[in-house]
Amino acid sequence: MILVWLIAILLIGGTLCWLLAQWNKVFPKWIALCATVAGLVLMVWLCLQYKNSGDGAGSEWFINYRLSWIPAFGISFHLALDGLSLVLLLLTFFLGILSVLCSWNEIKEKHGFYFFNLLWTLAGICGVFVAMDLFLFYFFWEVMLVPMYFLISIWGDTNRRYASYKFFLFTQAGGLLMLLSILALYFIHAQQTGIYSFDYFDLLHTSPGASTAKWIMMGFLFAFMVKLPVVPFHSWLPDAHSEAPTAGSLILAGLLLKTGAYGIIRFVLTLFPQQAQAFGWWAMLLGAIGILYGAFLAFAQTDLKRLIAYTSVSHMGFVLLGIFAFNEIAMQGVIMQILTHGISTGALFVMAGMLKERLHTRDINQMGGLWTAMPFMGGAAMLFTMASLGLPMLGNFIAEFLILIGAFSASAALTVLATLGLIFSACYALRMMQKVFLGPATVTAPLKDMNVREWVMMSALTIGIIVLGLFPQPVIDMVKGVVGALVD
Amino acid sequence: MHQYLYLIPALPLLGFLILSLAGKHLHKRVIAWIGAGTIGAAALITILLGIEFLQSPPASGAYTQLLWNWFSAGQLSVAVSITADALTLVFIFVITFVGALIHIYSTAFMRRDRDYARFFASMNLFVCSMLVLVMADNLVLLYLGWEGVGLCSYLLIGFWYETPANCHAANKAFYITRIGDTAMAIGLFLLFKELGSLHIATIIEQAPKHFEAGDTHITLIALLLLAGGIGKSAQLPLQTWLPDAMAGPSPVSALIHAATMVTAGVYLIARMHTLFQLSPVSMTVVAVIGALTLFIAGCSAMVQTDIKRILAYSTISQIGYMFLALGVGAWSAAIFHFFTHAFFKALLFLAAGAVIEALHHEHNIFKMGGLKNSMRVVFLTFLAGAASLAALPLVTAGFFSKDPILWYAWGAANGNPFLWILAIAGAFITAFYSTRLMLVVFWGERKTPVGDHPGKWMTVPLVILGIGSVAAGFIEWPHNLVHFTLFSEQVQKVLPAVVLKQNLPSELIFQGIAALVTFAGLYTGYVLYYSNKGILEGWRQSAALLAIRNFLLGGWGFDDLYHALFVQPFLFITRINKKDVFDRLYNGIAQANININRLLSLTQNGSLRWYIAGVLLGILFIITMQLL
Amino acid sequence: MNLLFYISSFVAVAATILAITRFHPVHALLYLVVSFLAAAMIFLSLGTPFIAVLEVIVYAGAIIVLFIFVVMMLNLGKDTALQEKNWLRPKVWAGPCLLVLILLVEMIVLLLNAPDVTMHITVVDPRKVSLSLFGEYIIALELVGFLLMAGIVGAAHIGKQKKKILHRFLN
Amino acid sequence: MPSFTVHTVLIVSAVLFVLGLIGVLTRKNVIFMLISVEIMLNAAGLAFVAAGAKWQQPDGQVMFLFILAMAAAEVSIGLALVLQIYHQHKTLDVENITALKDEAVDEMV
Repeated sequence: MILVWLIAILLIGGTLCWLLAQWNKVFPKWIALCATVAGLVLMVWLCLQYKNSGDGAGSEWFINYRLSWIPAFGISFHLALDGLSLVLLLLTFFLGILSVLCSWNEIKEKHGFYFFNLLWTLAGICGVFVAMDLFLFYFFWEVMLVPMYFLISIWGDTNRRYASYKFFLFTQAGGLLMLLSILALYFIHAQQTGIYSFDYFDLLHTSPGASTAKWIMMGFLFAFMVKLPVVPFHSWLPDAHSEAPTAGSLILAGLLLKTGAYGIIRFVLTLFPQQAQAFGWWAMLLGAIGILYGAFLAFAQTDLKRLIAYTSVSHMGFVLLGIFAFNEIAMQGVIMQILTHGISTGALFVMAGMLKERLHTRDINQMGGLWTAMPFMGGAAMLFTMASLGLPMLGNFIAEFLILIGAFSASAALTVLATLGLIFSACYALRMMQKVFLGPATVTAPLKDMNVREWVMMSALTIGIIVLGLFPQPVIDMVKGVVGALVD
Repeated sequence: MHQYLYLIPALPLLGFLILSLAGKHLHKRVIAWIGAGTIGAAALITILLGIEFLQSPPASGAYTQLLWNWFSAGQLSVAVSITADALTLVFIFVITFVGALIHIYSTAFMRRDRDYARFFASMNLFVCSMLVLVMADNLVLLYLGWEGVGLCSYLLIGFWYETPANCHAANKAFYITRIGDTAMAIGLFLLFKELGSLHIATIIEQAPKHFEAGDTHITLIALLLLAGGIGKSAQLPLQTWLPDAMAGPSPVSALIHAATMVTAGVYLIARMHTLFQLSPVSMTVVAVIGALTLFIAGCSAMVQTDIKRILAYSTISQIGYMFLALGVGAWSAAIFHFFTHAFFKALLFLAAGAVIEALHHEHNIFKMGGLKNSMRVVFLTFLAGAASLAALPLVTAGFFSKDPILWYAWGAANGNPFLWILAIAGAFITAFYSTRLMLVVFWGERKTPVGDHPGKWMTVPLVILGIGSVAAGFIEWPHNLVHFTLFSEQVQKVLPAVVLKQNLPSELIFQGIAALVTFAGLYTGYVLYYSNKGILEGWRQSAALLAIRNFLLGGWGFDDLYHALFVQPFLFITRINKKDVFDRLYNGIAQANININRLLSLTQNGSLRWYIAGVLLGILFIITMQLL
Repeated sequence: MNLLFYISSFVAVAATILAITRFHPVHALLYLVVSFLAAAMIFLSLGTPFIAVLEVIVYAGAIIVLFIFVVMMLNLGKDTALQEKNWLRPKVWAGPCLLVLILLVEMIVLLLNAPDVTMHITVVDPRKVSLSLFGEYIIALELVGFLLMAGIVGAAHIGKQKKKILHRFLN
Repeated sequence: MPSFTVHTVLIVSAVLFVLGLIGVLTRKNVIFMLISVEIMLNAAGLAFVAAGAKWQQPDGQVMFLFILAMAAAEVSIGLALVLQIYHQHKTLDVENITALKDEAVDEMV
């Protein structure tokens, strides 16, 4: 029941934001903040419970809640939680609070509808992470898509219409293929057992013929690879990320991309283990290409948010590489990468948002020497730039190191290729740092360093990334059961 | 004392945290005390620890402290655990002791800088990372320190970030070392795949059982680790970043780019000596790289005019000697050279910094001159450093450390006359450019008026280092002269002793040759730059010699080569693909849809007759299909 | 009955051809009346007197009268005839005619493919029709009621004289 | 004179239908087009009645009734439209009434 409440808090909070905005423009952001904070508190409480309940060693489901929804079609309202979902939900609410905070002053119009969309997107993401009925999963998949579309197309930057269309079309194309696959699986399952059910645990034991299974898996995989995104399906991401408002970029980079990774881990690997294994080498190749290609493109960009967006492409390449390496180390690295990328790239986007608020531009050629005026922001930027290029002590290093060392035993050549990405990541990260914060000061307008709200956000992110870098073991333990079950 | 081992890296870290978080609000004096004090305290602990180590060595040969379990997944289990054996202690001592002196020097040197706190924060972070690097008991933690020192090097080279050239130098240093680091990372992956552990002691123990000597895998691993070392230690072919790195403040050059960080490669190879010993090929590669580097960098040092660039090339060259020693299996000789080099090269950089500051940031040695009397302390200490660099026999530390390397380059089992010839040529060159530097800067007439003289906070560290440059050699004598080998006795608890060839000529002959060559170098320098300057004028007329000079001045053209070979293609690819070809693909699909729409909307022309005709055609089509 | 059918079929086709080829609207309408009356005869020959009566009353009566009203209201006379005369040249009608002829041929071929049956004419009286209409087709009948209602309302609304107001999309 | 067959009746209705179609396709004046549409509807009704007669069932006639109602509705609406068209465009020439023409979409990319 608690999972229902988690989602309901966000949905109700969002609706309230919309309704109460007519009374007072300040209401929505406070409601949104309260809703996300309440969610985080619930999540932390759940985490503690989970820890006490026997360290999550087994692959048991911690919470399993099931309610009949449309019994005629075998659709149930089935939510379940294990270590993996728990970790991701924690990230969701953490970044959720930050996304509310970073839109505090940025949004100038339609406050109510904005926070409605923000909270509903978050609700959709939460739903995706806990839904155990494929129909419900698809439902939440769409719930997170549509409000996001509005966030980009209403509050975005100048080229927002194009970006939002592109985002919608890409994701929707993937989503529809996934729907087809879900239906195919549903009918094959019904044919084999006579029971019509969308339930994950029922469908888990479906065994379509080898070639059919391959095609069904491709449908799922395509949807998730578009979302992740994997080169060559990444083209929506830079546009969406750079045009979205700050909170939109934060949620896109920090959470929406992770649903793709989650989908692959949760559905593709478990529903089609053999097929996924057969596809493994190619997926790893795509991952390695993504790492390099994203880095190359990031280096060339002059738009700060676009640059950061391409680094996401690069980092998500590691995720794909790790998932399809099929071993425990790499898989742990993937989950770590999901968390740390959410934090580090989220922080960079927040930073880009702060700079945009002050300078009214995203063009890095118009920046330079900002360290002098804003040493704290410069320091934070340096930290997250270093996180992004995988400096040890920070969480991203643990993730990338685990992924690479795990992937190495699966395919040495591809891993070497991917490791070259470390060099190119240094190239783009340092170029960004240099263009924005170093060099001669070009901006003459007086700039204020971070204010209290921004300081709180950045220090939360900083502490997060450092703690993950130095004490990653709790997270690793939390998902150990899930990962162990996957790899077997 | 050993239960406080963790304090050695923790104190600098504490300093870093205080300075980076609260540095803006602290008085400069407080900053100086925190910055230098933490390092000084660490040095003190190190010295006490060293005494304890000498008096009552631990049973296992090392102090180990487990701080916490970092992460463990699958087979891979990594702990944040620090250890200190003899080898590590040598490094810790240099890092903290020389580091503390440099910090003390910096408190005065940087006194006018706006970003005083940032400087000390970065320096403290560097010391902490470097200590983690040498104290790590597993390769992942070592890698953490390895990257950490890279970061600090980047931050400090680009300390005066408002000048684009400095940032460029900082980026260059980071990129190039990153290439080495990446190779090293791959080496770690391979090592883990083969041995299933990254714990150094386990590797050392398991490797001989797991690999046969000369195995391809072990060679690959050794070469990949070597690549990491090459990048960090600025050896051929990744040496080009170090001369540019002189853009940083002089104390930075002294600490990072002379005494400590650049010798991390030496440490890595010495630490993983078992792996290298198993692979003769990689040993040879190490030796050849060292020999070539020492020669090439030495040649470049001869013609530089920027005082710090001379020292930079000299550093590359001296590290080349260490690599050469490692490559021929003279492990303790390499470490000993590191030890003495840290003193005299740090001294030279600090003294150069004092000179530069006194002469209003003048770097060109030919605009200096005549400082012998006006800057007495600096002159004397610089002389001690330069003499040590030139390896003046018997009175300088440089001689005691360099001489065995020359000897082993021929005499060790892996040694070889060609290596020896390069090394001896290097010795000649070293003596030559040391003389040139001394004569041009301190003798002759005064060209630039002396500004402010260094204060006592700057001169005291210089004097201490000067004493070190002379006296540090006395703890290890060549066996054939005096039997006092304190240093190698200790280090050989960790590192194997050198294996000599059979039927060698007497070591004394080699020492004699080395001493002669050194004096020859000194004399040549004296003739060319002091007694008979006309010869040099004559040479300047020759176009061919000028071309050679410019070639050497540019560091043998490596920069241009890399620029054309790697940088330009990379920039070209990124520039042409800025708009992302895949984007074009998808936009093409969108455009095709628009075109189809345009085509189809032609049929929707508003004419009712057309619509009916369309219906008719449709009917015809359907019925025709029915008929066929 | 056979003869009646053939003759009335001939008349219907001929009158229709004439109706569609006239230039003057009133002429065309008059031929159309003939065509409808001939069709009524065909219905009679098929044994459906009720339909024949309806054909005469509704088609030949009401609908044609509506047409004539409109022609009169708009005063469509010589001008329209001239316009049509200038328009209807072989270049204009040859193409459509060809297409339509192909359609005709295909339809006939399709018809002839099916086995032929001689018509046995028995009169299906209106009673049976109405029983069916108010029995199984009751819903369709209701819908037709809606349709007529909509037609009346729509015609009344559209036919109203009003100022030239375009829909907002057409502006 | 031979008894007429189902084919004969259907061919007659096909011919009538086709003639109506020719009228719709070739004429320029809306009134003529409406007349032609009536011919086509009538022809369709004939086919229904013929089919009903063949099976001696009332359904064909029921259908004819529906067609009749539809034709009546269509004519009333159609003529009302003709009036409006005439008032607004001052012509009944279909070639001049092209408000449904599609405008090109604006560039998106």
